[in-house]
Amino acid sequence: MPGLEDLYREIILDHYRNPRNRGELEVPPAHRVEGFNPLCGDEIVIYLTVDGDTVTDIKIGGQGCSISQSSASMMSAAVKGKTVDEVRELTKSFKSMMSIHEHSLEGEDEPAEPTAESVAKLGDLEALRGVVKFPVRIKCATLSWNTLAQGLDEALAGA
Amino acid sequence: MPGLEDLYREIILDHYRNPRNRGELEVPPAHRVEGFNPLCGDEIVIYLTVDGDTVTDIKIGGQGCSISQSSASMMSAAVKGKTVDEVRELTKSFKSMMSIHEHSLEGEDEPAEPTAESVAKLGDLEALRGVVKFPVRIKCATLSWNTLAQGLDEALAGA
Amino acid sequence: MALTDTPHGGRATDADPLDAAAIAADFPLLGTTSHGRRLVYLDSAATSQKPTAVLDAMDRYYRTINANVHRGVYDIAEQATSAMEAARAKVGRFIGARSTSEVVFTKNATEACNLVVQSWGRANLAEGDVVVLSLMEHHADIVPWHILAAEKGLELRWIGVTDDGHLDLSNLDQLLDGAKALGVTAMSNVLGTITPVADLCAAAHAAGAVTLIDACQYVPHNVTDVAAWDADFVAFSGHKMCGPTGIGVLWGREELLDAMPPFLGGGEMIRDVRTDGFTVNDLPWKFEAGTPPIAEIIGIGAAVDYLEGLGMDAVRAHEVELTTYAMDVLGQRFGDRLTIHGPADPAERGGVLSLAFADLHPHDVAQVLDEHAVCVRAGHHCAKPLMRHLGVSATARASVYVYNTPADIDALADALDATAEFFMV
Amino acid sequence: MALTDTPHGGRATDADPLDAAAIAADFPLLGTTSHGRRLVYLDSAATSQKPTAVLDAMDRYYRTINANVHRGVYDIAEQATSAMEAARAKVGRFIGARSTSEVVFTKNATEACNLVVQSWGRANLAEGDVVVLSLMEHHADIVPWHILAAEKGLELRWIGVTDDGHLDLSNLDQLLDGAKALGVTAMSNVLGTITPVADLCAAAHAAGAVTLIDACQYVPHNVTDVAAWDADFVAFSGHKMCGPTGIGVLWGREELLDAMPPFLGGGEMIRDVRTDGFTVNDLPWKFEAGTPPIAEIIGIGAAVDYLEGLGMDAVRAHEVELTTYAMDVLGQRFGDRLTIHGPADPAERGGVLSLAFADLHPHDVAQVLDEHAVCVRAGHHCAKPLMRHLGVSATARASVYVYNTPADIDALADALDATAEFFMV
Ligand SMILES: Cc1ncc(COP(=O)(O)O)c(C=O)c1O
Ligand SMILES: Cc1ncc(COP(=O)(O)O)c(C=O)c1O
Repeated sequence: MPGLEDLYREIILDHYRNPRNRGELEVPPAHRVEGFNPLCGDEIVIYLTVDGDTVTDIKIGGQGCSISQSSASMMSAAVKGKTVDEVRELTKSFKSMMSIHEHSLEGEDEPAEPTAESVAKLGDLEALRGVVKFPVRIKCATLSWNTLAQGLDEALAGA
Repeated sequence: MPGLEDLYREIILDHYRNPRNRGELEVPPAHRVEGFNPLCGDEIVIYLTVDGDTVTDIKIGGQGCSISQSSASMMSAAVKGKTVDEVRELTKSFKSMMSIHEHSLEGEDEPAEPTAESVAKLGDLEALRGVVKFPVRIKCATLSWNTLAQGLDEALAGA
Repeated sequence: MALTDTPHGGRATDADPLDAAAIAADFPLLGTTSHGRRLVYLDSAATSQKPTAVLDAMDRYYRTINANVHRGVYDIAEQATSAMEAARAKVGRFIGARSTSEVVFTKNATEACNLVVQSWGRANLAEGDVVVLSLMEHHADIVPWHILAAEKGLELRWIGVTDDGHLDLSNLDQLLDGAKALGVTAMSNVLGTITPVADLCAAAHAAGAVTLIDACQYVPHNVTDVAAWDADFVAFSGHKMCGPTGIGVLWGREELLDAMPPFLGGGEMIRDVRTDGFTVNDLPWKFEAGTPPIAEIIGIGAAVDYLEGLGMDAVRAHEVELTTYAMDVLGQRFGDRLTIHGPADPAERGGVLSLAFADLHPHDVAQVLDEHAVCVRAGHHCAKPLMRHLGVSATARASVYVYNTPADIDALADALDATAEFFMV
Repeated sequence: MALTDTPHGGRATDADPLDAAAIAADFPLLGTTSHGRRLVYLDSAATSQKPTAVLDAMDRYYRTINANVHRGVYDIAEQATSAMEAARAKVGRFIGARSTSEVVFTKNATEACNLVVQSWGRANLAEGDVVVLSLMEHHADIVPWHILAAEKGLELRWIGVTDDGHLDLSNLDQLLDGAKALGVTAMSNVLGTITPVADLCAAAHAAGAVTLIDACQYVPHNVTDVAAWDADFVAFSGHKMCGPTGIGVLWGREELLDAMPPFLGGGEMIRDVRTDGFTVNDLPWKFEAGTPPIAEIIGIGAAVDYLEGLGMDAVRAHEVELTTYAMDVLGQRFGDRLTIHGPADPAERGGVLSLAFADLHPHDVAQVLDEHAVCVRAGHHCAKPLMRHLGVSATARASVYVYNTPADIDALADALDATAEFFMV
């Protein structure tokens, strides 16, 4: 039986208590996107500046539990300065770590274990691996990533 | 456990094989009314002539099981020539014999046993008493009576 | 027909891969008596009996993990949620769905049909638009369209039925010309007719019409593949496939479901609610308002497990065998006095036998059959347009499933003999 | 408060007429463990646990009289039909209905609300018409109105909430002025607030508005009398009152139900169907399309029997006692670190305690509580407008029922202590 320590790693609580990149950006030039966890009420607001093919700035608002907040904080630190392609790659690695299979009934046995290489790229985010053992909390951890993906699509479409 | 003989009395099968007052009446002066048993598909058509306060003629059409057909046949014989008030009284006695409580939750213990007097008035119809032990068939037995009641209301309202 | 390995061993044969007598032991009700005789259940087209495995799965939910789903972080709520979503995946795989997003749980097949008509139909149909239905349809695939037709001014066109009990497709192109939707059954609950669903879907799509397939009688008895059909919407019920009451399924093509407005509003189906409006949740929850029938979803999942254990190919082979036997026996014993509506070839139909016996009313026949502990259904079977087409107000319908044996058919024949004797016909 | 005779004897007291510890033995799940400890279930506002009597009643149906209703003349079909209709009468009497015609079974309370909005609302409301709701409403009594409002162009007005957790009725007459409908909860699932339903109905009727009462949280915990309320529609669910999932109830005033167009179309709800239209069946079946949730209806009937065995006055008295105890204990042990939303007086509320603890997020609180086998729900409780009003995104909600004891409250308090320790707050 997984214990609370698997979920609430020290680094997670640190990001929760001291969130990185908290705040707002001026819109425009930044793009603003909102996300909701329909189950628990968590809300996130992401401000995103995409310059050329690079995420040059990001700020996070909204409220939520320690998992959603720390995940957003770690995400903001991880993607800032990265290219859009790198961010998308990272998103994929993160979701794969979260065992997200996108409801498919065909390829259920496909999504392979994340490679050592992709895990390495996750850095601090790897601390969230324990969330997988608490299925209800997976949505907390992925809220910011899904919202980011939507924001990127919108920002690029608007550009 | 009630047996088939309680349901299919000789007199019932007789009315089924030799239905009384089968046919149609010219509309107008007669009034035509249709009834359906939504469960089993039985259909009845009643043609009704009401002259002053008397049911002077009645004819029966439609198709149905032995219970619904014999009940309609007996009913036609019982009400022909009776006043509207007498027909309504008879309808009440018959339904009371069928334990119809009109869905009321308040007076559930009220509908007293039908009196000897009211049963006496039922005559042949008394043969249908056995139907009560076959709850699903009660609707077969009462279809013609409910349709008659509706027809009387319509005929009188139209007059 | 392929031989499958049945867990029941014993009396399966080349022609009939199921050992129905052994299977019957899995169904508690089939061990009971009625009027002092062994109960013979021949009304599975109305609702099937339930195996112990299904009842136990629901009981286990209530006794060990009963909690509301999608909401609690505590252990039993998490277990209830994953049990429910695992059942969704099972049901999806059972019918060839590509994704659980396409599997919407409703309270019965009727609600599933109404969902399509009210959500897709109200959003996509306008005055004068044509919807094609068949005369074989169950009321569940007629009345919702009537309601919308009255609201919108739609035109309903009807595919007829041939004398040998098939859909009359001779004028299909004409009927579909300009049509926006086709609602058609995959198997008639009165005639047993199995319809050419893939062809119908192809013709409908060629005409630009969306298809709603009523698979209530098909899914419990056949291998179903919604992708091979190329259908748009498919509706069926749990209670006819060894599952509990209170659960139905709407499978829908994801692009269509995605574009549709919500049906019922409330909890579960929302992403956000404000005083001035709301946004909808992802599929499939967008169409599942309120606390879902959790135990029932787990129950239909267990029913799928049970049926897959038997093998749907084997289920079909068994029913063809038994239907052949029944048509032979009844034909031999009653000759002209008995008519079986629908296709004469068991390969073209399911095990639903709508009988006309002598001049007796089906209600009276069923009553005497009951006295002999043989359960058949008498009535219009919620298919009144078909009844009118057949020129009858009702039929006495005997229908078989995995647990029925030739002995059950013999009991039916004996009871019909007794019926003839009782009414002296 | 009247002392009732409980069949459980033992530790009932003057103040608390129920012996909850003995009652808990009727509920199989409450004898289980979680994370190695006795499971403490404090989420009955989401769904209640089910007593053996209810599970057995459903099992008995499936094992001995499983058959489709209203259609078969054979014995078990007849028994199934009368068991189902007897349950309808029980439920009707339980809430003070005058007639079974007024008791419509739905799949849950949410469907009941949608039925009213889609059938009564669509037929009776037009552009610019006003519907009054309260900020305390559950999404089930909001989203259906949003859907119709968007379709028709209705105006929604909102009854506010006071700082002490009551409805703000100071401007009620203004809000109701010209209103056609009032949708309001009888008891908040977040604040526990019991609202003055009879007064609200009187005010609504004086203004010419029809009332829909969401009694989901009220019926399971109080003596309900729809006639004394003088309500027009009342909705509630089986699964919150010791009954199964998959069953809800809409009670409606007969004249209104009679005049309303049908909601879902299909079998059961029709009198006749032709290719060119249909006519509807009598109440209540007019609103029950398709095979009903038969086992679930029998289950809610058994739940009513169970609750009446305890006595609803006693149930209420027990919950007031336990709520008082909980508010005292939590107040003493956590002081300012803990806020309980809603009315401070247990007499004005039900046993629903929405907690804000230190600065911790409710999700995190509930996670640690789970580790201590204490089941509470964290989230917006399908009441997002109320959450926004309270200025929070979620609460941790502990809710009690007939089987909860002071020991359960102590376990909650201990687990909260452990939570504070874990997060070092
Ligand atoms: C106050 C209130 N109204 C409505 C509902 C909806 O009930 P259901 O989900 O059973 O439809 C609930 C419970 O979820 C509730 O607490
Ligand atoms: C062909 C067909 N369609 C639809 C239905 C409706 O199913 P349900 O009553 O479970 O909604 C039935 C069964 O009653 C059926 O046989």
